[in-house]
Amino acid sequence: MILTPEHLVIAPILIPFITGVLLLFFEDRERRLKASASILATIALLMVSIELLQISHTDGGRVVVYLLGNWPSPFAINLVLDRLSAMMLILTSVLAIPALIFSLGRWHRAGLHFHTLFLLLLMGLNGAFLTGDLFNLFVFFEVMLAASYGLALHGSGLLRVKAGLHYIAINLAASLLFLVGVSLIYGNTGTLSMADLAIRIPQIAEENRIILESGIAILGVAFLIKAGMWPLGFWLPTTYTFAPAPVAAILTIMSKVGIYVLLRLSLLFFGEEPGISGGFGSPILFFGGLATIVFGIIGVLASQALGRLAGFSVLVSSGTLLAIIGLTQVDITAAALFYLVSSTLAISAFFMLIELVEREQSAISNVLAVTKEAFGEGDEEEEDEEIIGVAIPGSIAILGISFVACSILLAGLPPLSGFIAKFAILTAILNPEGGAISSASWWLIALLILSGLSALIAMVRAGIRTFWAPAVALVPRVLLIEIVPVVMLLFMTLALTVQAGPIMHFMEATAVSLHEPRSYIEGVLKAPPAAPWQMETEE
Amino acid sequence: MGSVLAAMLPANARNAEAWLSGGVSIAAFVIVVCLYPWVADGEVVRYVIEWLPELGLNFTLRVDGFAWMFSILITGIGFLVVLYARYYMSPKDPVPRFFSFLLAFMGAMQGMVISGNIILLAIFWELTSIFSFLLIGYWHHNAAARDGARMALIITGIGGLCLLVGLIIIGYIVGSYELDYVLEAGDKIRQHDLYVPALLLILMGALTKSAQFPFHFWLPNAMAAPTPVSAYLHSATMVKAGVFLLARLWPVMSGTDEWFFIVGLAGMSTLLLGAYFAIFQQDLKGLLAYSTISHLGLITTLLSFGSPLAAVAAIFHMMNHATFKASLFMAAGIIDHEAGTRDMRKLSGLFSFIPITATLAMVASAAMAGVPLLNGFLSKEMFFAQTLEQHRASLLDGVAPYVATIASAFAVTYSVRFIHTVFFGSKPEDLPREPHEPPHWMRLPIEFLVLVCLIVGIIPGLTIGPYLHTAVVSVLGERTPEYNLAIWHGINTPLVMSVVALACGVLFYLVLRNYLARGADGPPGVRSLKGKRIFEQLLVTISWRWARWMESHFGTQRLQPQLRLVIFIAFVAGLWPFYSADLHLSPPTLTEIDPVFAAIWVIGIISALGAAYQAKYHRLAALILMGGAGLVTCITFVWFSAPDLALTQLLVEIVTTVLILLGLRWLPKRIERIDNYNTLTVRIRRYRDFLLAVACGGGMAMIAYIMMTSPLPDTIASYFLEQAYPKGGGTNVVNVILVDFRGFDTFGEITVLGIVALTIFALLRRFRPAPDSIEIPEQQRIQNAYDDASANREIGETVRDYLWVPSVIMQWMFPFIILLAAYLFLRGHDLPGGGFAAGITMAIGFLLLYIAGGTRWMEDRLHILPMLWIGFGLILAVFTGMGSWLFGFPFLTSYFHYMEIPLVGKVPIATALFFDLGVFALVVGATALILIALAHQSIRSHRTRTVEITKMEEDT
Amino acid sequence: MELILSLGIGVLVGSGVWLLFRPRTYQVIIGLALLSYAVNLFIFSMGRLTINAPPIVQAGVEIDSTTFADPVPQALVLTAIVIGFATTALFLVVLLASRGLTGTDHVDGRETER
Amino acid sequence: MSATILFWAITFAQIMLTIAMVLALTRMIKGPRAQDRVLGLDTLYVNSMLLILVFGIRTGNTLYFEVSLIIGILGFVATVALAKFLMRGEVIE
Amino acid sequence: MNHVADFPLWMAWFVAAFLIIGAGLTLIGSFGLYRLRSFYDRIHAPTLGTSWGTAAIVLASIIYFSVLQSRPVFHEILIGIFVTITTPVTFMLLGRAALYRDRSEKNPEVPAMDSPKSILDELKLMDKPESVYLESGERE
Amino acid sequence: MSQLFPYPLLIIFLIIMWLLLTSFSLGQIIVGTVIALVAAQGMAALQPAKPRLKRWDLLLKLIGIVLYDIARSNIAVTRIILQGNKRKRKSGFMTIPLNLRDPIGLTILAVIITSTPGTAWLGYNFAQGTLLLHVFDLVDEAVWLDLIKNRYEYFLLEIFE
Ligand code: NA
Ligand code: NA
Repeated sequence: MILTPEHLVIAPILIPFITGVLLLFFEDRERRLKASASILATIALLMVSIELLQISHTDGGRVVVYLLGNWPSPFAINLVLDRLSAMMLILTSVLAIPALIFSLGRWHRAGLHFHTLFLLLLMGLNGAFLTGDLFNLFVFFEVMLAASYGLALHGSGLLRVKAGLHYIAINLAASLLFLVGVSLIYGNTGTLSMADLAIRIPQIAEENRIILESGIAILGVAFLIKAGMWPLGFWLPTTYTFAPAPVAAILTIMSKVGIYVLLRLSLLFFGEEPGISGGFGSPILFFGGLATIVFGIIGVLASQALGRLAGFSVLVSSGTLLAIIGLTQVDITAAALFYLVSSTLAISAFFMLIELVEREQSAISNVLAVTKEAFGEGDEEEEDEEIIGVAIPGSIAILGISFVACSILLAGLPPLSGFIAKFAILTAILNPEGGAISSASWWLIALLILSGLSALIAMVRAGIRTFWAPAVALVPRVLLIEIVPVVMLLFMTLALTVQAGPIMHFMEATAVSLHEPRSYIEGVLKAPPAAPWQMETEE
Repeated sequence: MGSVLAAMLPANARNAEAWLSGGVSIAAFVIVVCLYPWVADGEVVRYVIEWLPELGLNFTLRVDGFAWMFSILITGIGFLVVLYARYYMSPKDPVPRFFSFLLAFMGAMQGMVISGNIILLAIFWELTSIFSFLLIGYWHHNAAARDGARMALIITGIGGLCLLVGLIIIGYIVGSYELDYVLEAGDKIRQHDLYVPALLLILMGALTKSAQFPFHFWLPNAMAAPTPVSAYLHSATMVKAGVFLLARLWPVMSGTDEWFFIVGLAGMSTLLLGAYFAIFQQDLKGLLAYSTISHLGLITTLLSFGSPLAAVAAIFHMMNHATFKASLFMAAGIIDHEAGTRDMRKLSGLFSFIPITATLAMVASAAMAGVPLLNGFLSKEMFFAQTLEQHRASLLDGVAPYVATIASAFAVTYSVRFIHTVFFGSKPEDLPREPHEPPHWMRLPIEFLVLVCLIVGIIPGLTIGPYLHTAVVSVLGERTPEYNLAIWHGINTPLVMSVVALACGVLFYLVLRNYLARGADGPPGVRSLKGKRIFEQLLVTISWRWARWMESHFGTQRLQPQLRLVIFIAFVAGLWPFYSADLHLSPPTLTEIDPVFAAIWVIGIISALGAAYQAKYHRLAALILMGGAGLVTCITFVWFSAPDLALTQLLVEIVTTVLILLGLRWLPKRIERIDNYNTLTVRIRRYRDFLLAVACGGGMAMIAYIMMTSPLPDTIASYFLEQAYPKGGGTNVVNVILVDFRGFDTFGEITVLGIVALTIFALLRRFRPAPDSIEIPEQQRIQNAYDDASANREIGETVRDYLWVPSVIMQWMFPFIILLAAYLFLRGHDLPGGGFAAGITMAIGFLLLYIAGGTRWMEDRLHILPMLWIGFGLILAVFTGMGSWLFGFPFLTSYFHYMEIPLVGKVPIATALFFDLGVFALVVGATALILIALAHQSIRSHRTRTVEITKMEEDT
Repeated sequence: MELILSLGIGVLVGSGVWLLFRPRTYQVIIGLALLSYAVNLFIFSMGRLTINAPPIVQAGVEIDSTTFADPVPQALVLTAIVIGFATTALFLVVLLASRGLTGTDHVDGRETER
Repeated sequence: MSATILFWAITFAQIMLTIAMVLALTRMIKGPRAQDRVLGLDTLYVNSMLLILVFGIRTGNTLYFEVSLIIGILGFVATVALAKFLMRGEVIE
Repeated sequence: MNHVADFPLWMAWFVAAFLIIGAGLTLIGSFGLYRLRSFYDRIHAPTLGTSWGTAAIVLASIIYFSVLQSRPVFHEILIGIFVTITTPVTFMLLGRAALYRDRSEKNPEVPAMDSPKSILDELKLMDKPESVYLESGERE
Repeated sequence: MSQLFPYPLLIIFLIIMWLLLTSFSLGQIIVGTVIALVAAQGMAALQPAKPRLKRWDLLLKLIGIVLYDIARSNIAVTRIILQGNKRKRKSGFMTIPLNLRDPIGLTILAVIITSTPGTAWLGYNFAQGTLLLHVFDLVDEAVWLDLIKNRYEYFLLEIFE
């Protein structure tokens, strides 16, 4: 077998896929096996992603192209590895491992096929990050969404199903918009490869431009729905609140997929050429982002349940990123990437923490109770091995510290990475390339400050209510394997802080290559197919 | 230096903790002291670690005289507080947490003063806010502590965030965040356009932190903290951070009108109000808190003047205030500890119980009042002198001396009150505890601090002089003025002011004495106007009521508005480009209109409209009409050369219809005349929806029309058409695209189908029908009842009669359907068909058997095991794709070859066929799984019903 | 023909959108089905309309690609049909689950007054 | 000549079949009972099948045959399901 | 229609005739479906299309393609066979369902169930108003 | 052998269908046979009653008769539909007792009756062996009874029992 390093590019898609499918051949009660298989798979995924990151970061940034089916560009569906996709891959697996470990506490027993669905979600995410083909992106979006539907409904229960129904309905509408947008783009340009599109879009004839833009705008709406832009993102907090905690933790990166795609496509399609379509839609992204931040702030403040608070934090994070993409400026993009990583880790940890904290008192346990009384046949498995949470000594302290850490991260206070991210963004905004700081930027700054403040107020309020106010100290019954993931993620943010220098250096490089997509385009279009068949197989 | 930060090691034992903390702070203190030789020479000790060089954020520590002086205060008083706290804290308190927070706070504070990078400074600044929050809220079972902590954090947090922005602006102006550069760039900063915003933001930070009016109210509420915390935070550290920053940036920011007016106004009002409020406090710590506010106002006022001498005075007063206030807080703590209350209305005559503490407290409060021979006097004299100077020639300047004198008088009043009320007068009655002197070690810190007050007050030049000078030089540099720390400057205006203040102060006390002894807490007149309450209400209003209101008005949790928005925005987005530019259209290329096709679309349109119209009350009709629209879609595909699509559309159509029918059984009955309400709002909403629907339809029609009539660009399709056979080995280009050119899409697509099947299966395992649909359908009830009532019939005969003949045909169709599936599958690569169509066909075959025979009958004979089909299909597809690795080609590279099979002839063997086989298996499995899982719900509900009936019978 | 088809697509979209806004889950699912017809036709129409030229080539014959219907949109539609089928099925089951748990077939899981 | 004959015959047949489809649709719309609508749908299926067959003749292309065949073999499944639903309230028991 | 340029004339007549007959029968059948007044009458009409309507068009197709491709093409016969086999299933099931529904509503135009006569009356009484919906039209 | 070829007639039909769908060539016969065998195995799993054909010749004759009858009734029904309300017509239900019990035989009868315009099979009472028929033009019940009993059922009884 001749496996060149290039084949590694597809590994992030195939590893979870194969593992997930193989797990189908085993009974669901063989949990130990399923759990270890999926954990191993995610660890492998992490290792592969790290390797890919190194590959992408060598020689001043390599673009590795994988031509599926060995067809030449732009006819083949291609996978493209560059710094950005490698980074997103790592982020995915970094989130996946803790979420998976967390789920072993109880969630993976709450319904069927948890591990398969989880792994296929990872496949969808990784595919979406890697693919260089617009329609293939749709397909991976659907893989990802389908798995997320399954996981968001995992364990069933009244609230979850109600939220799931909305989630699915809206995303189905979004998928239809996606299709309309893609087909309009194809109908105007005759191609689907993103790199090829980047070449063809600036050359499009004047009379077709309007309708092409119309298509791109509709496509953009689809992504904005995923990213949760106001007023398209009302579904998001509800869905995330009622999804099982480990699922919500991994879903935090799903809202970032929309951002990722917007970032990639907007810079690829309109970035370099300042032609007629140049800067298309940036103001909308910017002001939409601002509106989203405002709404996120409102929601954060208005949330009583921690889960909703976290859900709105996702919106704040999305809004910030959208607004920043709308600014289209290299160093802000770099800061945004850092922020993306940091906020994703933080919110992810927070979702898991919330369940631990609220386990004793809240609706989530009711949801579990509802699922327990599910009716009909084949429910025997629910009864086996009731795991009793142990009140570990000091668990409350760890939870408390974790909560403080999450608050600090969300509010963007030092010393964790939330601060570095916010600082980087502010620095970048306040040092614009053109010289003068636009009044729009001041709005963004004000909102950034306000968002930190609102997170602070809301988190303090919630934290006091949860940890300080109860007359009887609450000692949630949590398992070690449920605390460890949270702490892992928080340590990750600490590491981000400590290693801020090199990481920011990487982000800068990523942002620069994003803003100058020539190497991406050429990398894809000039990628040579492997030597033809006859050479090796002719008898 | 790092050791200061690293000292946060929580242990368990109280003593061990105290020792550890004490050790750490004394070690830090020693380190700081050791640095003096360098600092004294005017050198700056630096320690740099690169952290985030891209953004100019480095871990730079920088000790100059000013920082050194503060470090001494922080570590020194820190040590004393630890010592004090060791005895103060109850053995039942979880002290490890306390000490670890305290140390962490100390570290943060220390870090702040020695930061050499203004961003680093902001970081430590925020850390002090966070740790002070934890310290203030240490007794969190107490609601006051929680509120106080929260308020402190929120106020200082707001300030901190503003400060950060302000500092970033400074960094932008200067081009560096390094303090050294910043300090050199004073002129540049003051002349920059962004000076005012930066100043405002930085002042936001500084003034909130040092509790300046109007942000002062958090400080008294922070008194709910344990007294050591108060002593530490409100004397030497937390609140000093604000004035520290003002002093730190004084060289670069001060000297402008804006600076003077903002800082001065804040300082003077704080000075006056704080002192005034302090008089009327009944809580000892409250009194001290307001006095702290007032003294900070004094420092701020000094800094606002912008004159070097004033700065010297400010720095000097920072030190003095730290010493006497720390000792006073500790004394108050002892009183509280011993007497069990801090209410001055209850306390009196304690002198006889705790004479030593009382003496110490008296000296300290004398310093606070500015009595000569104590350190407080010195800096106050300097302050008076400065207020007399004209700085900006304004009203503010004019009133400054009066304000100073009045405030000073107030200070005397509250100091006298403190002493007199607590220690003198009649013996206390009904005290919670019998007071006596505390352990000596607990008193020691106070003794030490009071001693310092005395020594500095008496021989300032010899004691504090050099150190103060070092600090002053490091702040002012070349602008360091001549100043004299002597006690006696002769009889001059400041002295007169002092005397007046002293006299008036005592007088005030005498006048107010009786009122105070009885009065309520808080100053008269504005008692009801509590900052705290205003703040809380503001916070609740904005952050809760308004937020909730806005969330419900700018957001929604209902699905319909969300979908409306999605569609509306998509509509606007799609049409926006048309609006913003003129539409040039190439001349349409049209195909000739065929009336037959037009008539077919009349059918399609009517079906669609009918389905839309009937979907509420006539679900079955809507489903049937939807089928009509699907059929028209299918014919359209046929018409325009897409046989594959037509096949697939048709098959999917059939399955979908059955699927929805399977689901229809569980939906509630809907009766038109009962719930057809028709109010005005409903009609308006319908009208709006209708308009939007029409608009969307029109928009899509327009875009579709424009697209269809404009020429096709040069597409990738020509490559596929040309290479499908030579390189893909198939003549059906669509199929070759699906399994080869773009096989990866198909790979993802079957994954979606598989996932959905799994999800449906999992969800239906937990399915619970609504109570009103749990019963068997009415038809079956009636028919069974009929069978039951007929003498010669058994239950179930009706259905047997019903299906007897048709099921024979349906069963015998099964092999033919298998053959059809095989046919569609095998020809797919060359002609319309393929794995997907074949798979659905096969699944329909299974479905038909289920309909014909029922679930039990079917499953007694054929076990389909859909899960294995799914797994097998997916694995086959992926392994086929990976097969190409064996030859070094990318995933899904296909290989085809014509194989000569005896008798059969040339047969194309394409790997794509195996891939397609995977597709086939997956589709069969997934579709069957979905259908069967839904069908099984009926049996399950039968079973549940039986169980329920049995239960009921048992009960009766 | 273009006019007819685009009108057809328009009506399908209009009906689908109208149903999408309705409060009953069943209406929504019918609406989604109609919309997916419309979208499939729309994608298909991006290859423009060609009568009697299915993209099925003759083995071993030189191809003039302009004489065939564009196969790419057809392939895309096939994928879209499958995915649409899958998601419709899923939505159906979720609406059934919602109906079972909430007792109503309202999209919000509860009857709203007004 | 034969081309003309065929052309007109095919056109005529197509028109008749389309009218037949419209009539079937009318039954689907009008009802009045569910069974009438189902009957209308079934008729619509058969009519479309024939229409596609005629379309195949018109284009001289056999590629559309399978669509007709599928309607012929499997088109009844939907109708069967509908009928059974009417009779028993459940498609699969 | 270039591909039929050299189509034998008499064959063309055959094809045309079968086409017209088939389409005509189908049209008449659908017309009957549209026009006849009771369901039980209507159920007869579409059989025109499924019997000789289909058969004629299938024959037309067979002849046409056999001539066109100069070889016997018979596969259309499968359509005829399967339509013949499957149509009865639908009509039987549908007719019986309609009968049930009419009977349960005591429609006087249909023969009542064999025995016992009164059973349905009792059921009607037993059944709460919810069965009203059956009368209003659909079981939905 | 009977396990491999459970339903020889069915297999033959399947092979013929395969050949009709593809082409008459040796290769396709082989492929078709393989597929037919698989399909027949699928059928065998359902364990249906095995039909026993006794009289081939009669079956063919019956088919001929039926085709003729269908053509005739096509014309009849066409006429009725086109005439509209001008002619007095009475449609109605009738119950016919049957002797035929073989499921395949009954099925064929059902196919015949339903395929013939003018008659509709509405129900079959298994216990009593009665068939409920709807007749489009029920002028004389006896004619129809005769048609069903003596023309179709007779043949079918001969063929299958
Ligand atoms: Na009975
Ligand atoms: Na008939």
